[in-house]
Amino acid sequence: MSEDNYLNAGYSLRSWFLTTDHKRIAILYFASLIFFFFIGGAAATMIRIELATPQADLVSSDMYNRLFTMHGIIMVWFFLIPSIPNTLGNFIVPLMIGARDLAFPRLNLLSWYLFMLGGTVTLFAILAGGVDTGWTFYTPFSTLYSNSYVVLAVAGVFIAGFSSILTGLNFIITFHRLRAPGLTWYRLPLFIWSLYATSVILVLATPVLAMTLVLIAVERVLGVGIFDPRIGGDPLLFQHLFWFYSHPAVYIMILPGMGVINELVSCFSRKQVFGYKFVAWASMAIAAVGFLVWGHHMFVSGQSLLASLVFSFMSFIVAVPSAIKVFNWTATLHKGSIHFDAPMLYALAFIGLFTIGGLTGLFLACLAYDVHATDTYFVVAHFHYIMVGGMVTAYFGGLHYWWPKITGRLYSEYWARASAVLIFFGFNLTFFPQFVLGAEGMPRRYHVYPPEFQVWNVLSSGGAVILAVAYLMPMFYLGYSLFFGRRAPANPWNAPGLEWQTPSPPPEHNFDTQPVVTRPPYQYSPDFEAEPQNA
Amino acid sequence: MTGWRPPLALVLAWFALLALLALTVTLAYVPLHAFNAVAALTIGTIKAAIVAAVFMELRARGPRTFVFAGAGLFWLGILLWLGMMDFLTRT
Amino acid sequence: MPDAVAPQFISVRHRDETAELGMWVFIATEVLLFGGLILGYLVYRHAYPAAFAAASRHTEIVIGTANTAILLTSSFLVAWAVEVFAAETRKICAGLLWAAIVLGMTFIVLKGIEYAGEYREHLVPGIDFNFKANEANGAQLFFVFYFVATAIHALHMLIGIGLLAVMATLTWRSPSTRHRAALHSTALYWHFVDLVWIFLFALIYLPGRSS
Amino acid sequence: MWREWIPFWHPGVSPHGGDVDLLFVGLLFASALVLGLLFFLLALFCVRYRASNAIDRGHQTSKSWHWEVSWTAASFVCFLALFVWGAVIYFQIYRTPPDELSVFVVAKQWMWKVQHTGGQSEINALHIPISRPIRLVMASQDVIHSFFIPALRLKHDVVPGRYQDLEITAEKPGHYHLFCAEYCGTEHSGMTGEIVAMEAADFAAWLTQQAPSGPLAQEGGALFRELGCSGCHGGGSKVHAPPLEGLYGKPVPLADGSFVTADDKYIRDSILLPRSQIAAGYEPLMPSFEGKVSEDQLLRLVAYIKSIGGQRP
Repeated sequence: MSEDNYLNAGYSLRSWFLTTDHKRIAILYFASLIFFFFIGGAAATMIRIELATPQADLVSSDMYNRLFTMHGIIMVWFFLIPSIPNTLGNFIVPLMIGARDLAFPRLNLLSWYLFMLGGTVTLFAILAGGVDTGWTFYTPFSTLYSNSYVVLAVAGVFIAGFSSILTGLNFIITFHRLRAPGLTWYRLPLFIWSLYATSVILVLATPVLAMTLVLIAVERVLGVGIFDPRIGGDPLLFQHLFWFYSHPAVYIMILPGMGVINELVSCFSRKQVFGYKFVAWASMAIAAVGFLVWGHHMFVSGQSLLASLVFSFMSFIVAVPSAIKVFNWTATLHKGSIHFDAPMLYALAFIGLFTIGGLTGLFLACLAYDVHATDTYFVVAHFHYIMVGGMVTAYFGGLHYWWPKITGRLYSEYWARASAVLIFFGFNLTFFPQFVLGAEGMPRRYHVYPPEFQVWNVLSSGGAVILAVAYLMPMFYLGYSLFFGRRAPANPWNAPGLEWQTPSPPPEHNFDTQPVVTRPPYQYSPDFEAEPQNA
Repeated sequence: MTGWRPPLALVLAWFALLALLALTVTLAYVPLHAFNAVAALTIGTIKAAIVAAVFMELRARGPRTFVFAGAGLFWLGILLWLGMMDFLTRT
Repeated sequence: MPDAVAPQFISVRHRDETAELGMWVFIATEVLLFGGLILGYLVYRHAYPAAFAAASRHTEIVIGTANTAILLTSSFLVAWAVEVFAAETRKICAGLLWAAIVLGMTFIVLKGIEYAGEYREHLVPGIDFNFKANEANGAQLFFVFYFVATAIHALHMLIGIGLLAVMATLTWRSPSTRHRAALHSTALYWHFVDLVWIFLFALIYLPGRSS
Repeated sequence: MWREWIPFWHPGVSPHGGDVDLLFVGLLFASALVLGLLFFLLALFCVRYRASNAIDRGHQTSKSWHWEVSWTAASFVCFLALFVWGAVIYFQIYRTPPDELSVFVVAKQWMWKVQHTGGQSEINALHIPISRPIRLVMASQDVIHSFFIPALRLKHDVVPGRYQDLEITAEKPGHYHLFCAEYCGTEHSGMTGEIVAMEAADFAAWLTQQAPSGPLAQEGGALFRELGCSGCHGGGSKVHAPPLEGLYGKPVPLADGSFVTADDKYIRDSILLPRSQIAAGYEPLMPSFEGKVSEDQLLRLVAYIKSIGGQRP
């Protein structure tokens, strides 16, 4: 494999840090995200160790508050939101739609620099002494009472927000303008549809967060602001503005995962995705209706009862398209020819965990039960099932699926399957007990807790150890494969997608000849045995 | 040196905008109670529509640009509608 | 001048239309950026109508109106410049852009004068604020909104002025089709800044004038 | 420890606790059904259609309106039912409390201060008689807190800048957890307490054992004079200020022609923001007491004005 590809196109630092090649930018994002994932993961580990006993023994309360804030901020804005869109998306999108690059390659690079700048500022805030507001920055605590580096952290998130906006903008324009000849909307892979929906949210929700963060900074710096209850300001206004972004942001964190699962389920059942149009439009419906549900975070906050009623109703509505997707994935398996390769194991784990996360979401959408469950571990467990059980699992699945394309190497199937299974068990052991804790009434963000909750906390902490090991494993076998893995063929899964029709790793210019699309996506032949092609 | 004159549509739009500005300031001093706010925002919307249609050339663009321009406004509507709903219906 | 198109595009037209569409998406983002502030304004105007009217009467309507007229005119000039963008009229085009920039700077200067006046009248929350006691709270909320909104708008103005200056210089030197697309996007941005001001003007300066 | 560890289940002890528990069981049941069906199908398909199994895979369908419409409709109907169920109970939980036995709760970093109308005060504890609705009037002195009693399946945020009414009833005597559920700073997890629900007789005995510094209203009366309120609002004052006797609970005509009921919130607002709602026929002369009175003192003043509510002016 001596041919030219994007990896050997240049070895200088300049060729990486000033690149406008979407594939290299994806790699830059990938490396940065691993770094942030480990910081966030380290904080999570400390939290779980501390919670193994009811008393405070490892860290002080101030430190504990800083840990969970750091865990939240890093994981949400510096891992989950950019995870699939900016690594797998950046790499695969132009290949999938037969384009030479994204529409605005320099904007893409700028987006990475903004991301890193935001990350650096946030890390600086953490190193300087930390932030203790929780990732939600609720006023008036964050503006008038917290003695920590709120403005700095807010600035970091603000900058990273613009990185998100630029990515979303770039994707939307790319999907509209750069599709290969013949690639009509309904011939697009569902991964593209889900990224389109994600981008809509990125572009339309993030600016509201940006403004809200500015208002926090203003209030903190001036000592007076529009959320200040002392001058008649309403702290609930902050919550409305914050959740207008942050609830749709939850869909930013799951839609790309759903998109990956479509690709995996289809490939490893060697079948078209069942109900393509329904799945495609379900993504768009989630993006749209997802904007109408934010008030379900505020059922006990004192917002008007009518508002609670409307938001609860909308929250149930938004669950419908998610249910449609789950049913369609299951139906895709029917009469398939199912291969249990590592990516498929991740996909199956995703379906299970996402469904549990989704169903427990209904508990929280349900007004009367939410009064009991909100701000308890029930919520913590619920969103970890969606974001970690869902998004991170999908991320790993997609990473394994496209690993041969990205690196040109094959990883160890044995270890990959082992880690998939271990992640599934470790995850459930960590987070299922938290549902019980929440139903029992243990509030979240508690550093010390009544002793009767200990049993479940110990289980959860034990699971966290397994989960941590399971998340470390891919580091080793994927890292090993980079240097010693077998060379990957262009199309190891014998998949019909455009990204597989170019060598692995792809050349700098993606395709030697402009591909032309003549048929719908997911036209799989039953087997992995490749027909002789590219010979 | 041909064609340096501004198109008539631009000039008309400009005059219309300045006229509307004068109108809205005048109306602000006429006691109309609740309708002062309505008048101010209606005239503001008309001015915005003129800027969008003529200066931003939206009238010469296809449906896709309309959708993109409209999406921002539509979501702004969601934010204001559901956001205000709470504050208007508190007991 | 040969006009190389980046490899992801098929043609000049493809590239230019894509750039314009990108600017529209960016404008949609910007609408929501100001949207958050406007929600805050509406909520508090609903809660403290009298205080908002009183606070609004303390703003400088003469400067506000003049600034609106200035901005509308500069928008008109930029739209005109887009229409006459061509090699043979490049100097006229650049001149129009410079005129728009001068108007933009005038806007900023007037805004500064207004800020100074408000500082003298003790209307700056957090630094020096003093208002009739029974309406102080609502008025303070109004002025927090006022300063944040106008400052962010002014920041957009400064960015716009910078972009226009770059475009004016480029147009003066050698207009090409690439510059036409860039000018078009810049103009869209400038008009958007104008649009935002139209609404800020109605929300900030007009309420409470008749009572 | 007063509460033995029982796996998973502590029944709710409030009147609606049973409803919430039933709702929870209903949700669990529905979820289990869906999850069971899904896992069964996943397992079935995975085994039956594994690649190595030579089985008839003919007549594949890639889409079916029939199926799509049915499961969309089915999910929708189920969700709608759950929505209505949850909403009905929610309105019971948060119904506006009748003017029952009132207890004042002030939340501040990081404690719950409780004031009974008789003047008895507690910190991080709340004694209540069972089977009797108690109206809590809650206020926060600093940040947002959340009053959470898991055993009553009840929670409400306490937002600074306003009073929050909440009705609680415990039906069984016992000690129950009180948590702060909204993150409020360093000692958030230390902002816990206990709810002690007692038989009515025990509660009465408990009240008498406490050494009240004086009934709340009486302390409020003292404050009323101390702060100079009586100088204007007292009888025989030269200043033209509205008399407060007989005010509580009555509609007050305002200068702008509207009416407002003189409830806790109105009195609180009138002390802090006196000129926001001017009573008809009076000059807006009263200075604001914002920053001059604490939430504790406000509660006492409100209690005092309430106590003179029955008197004729």
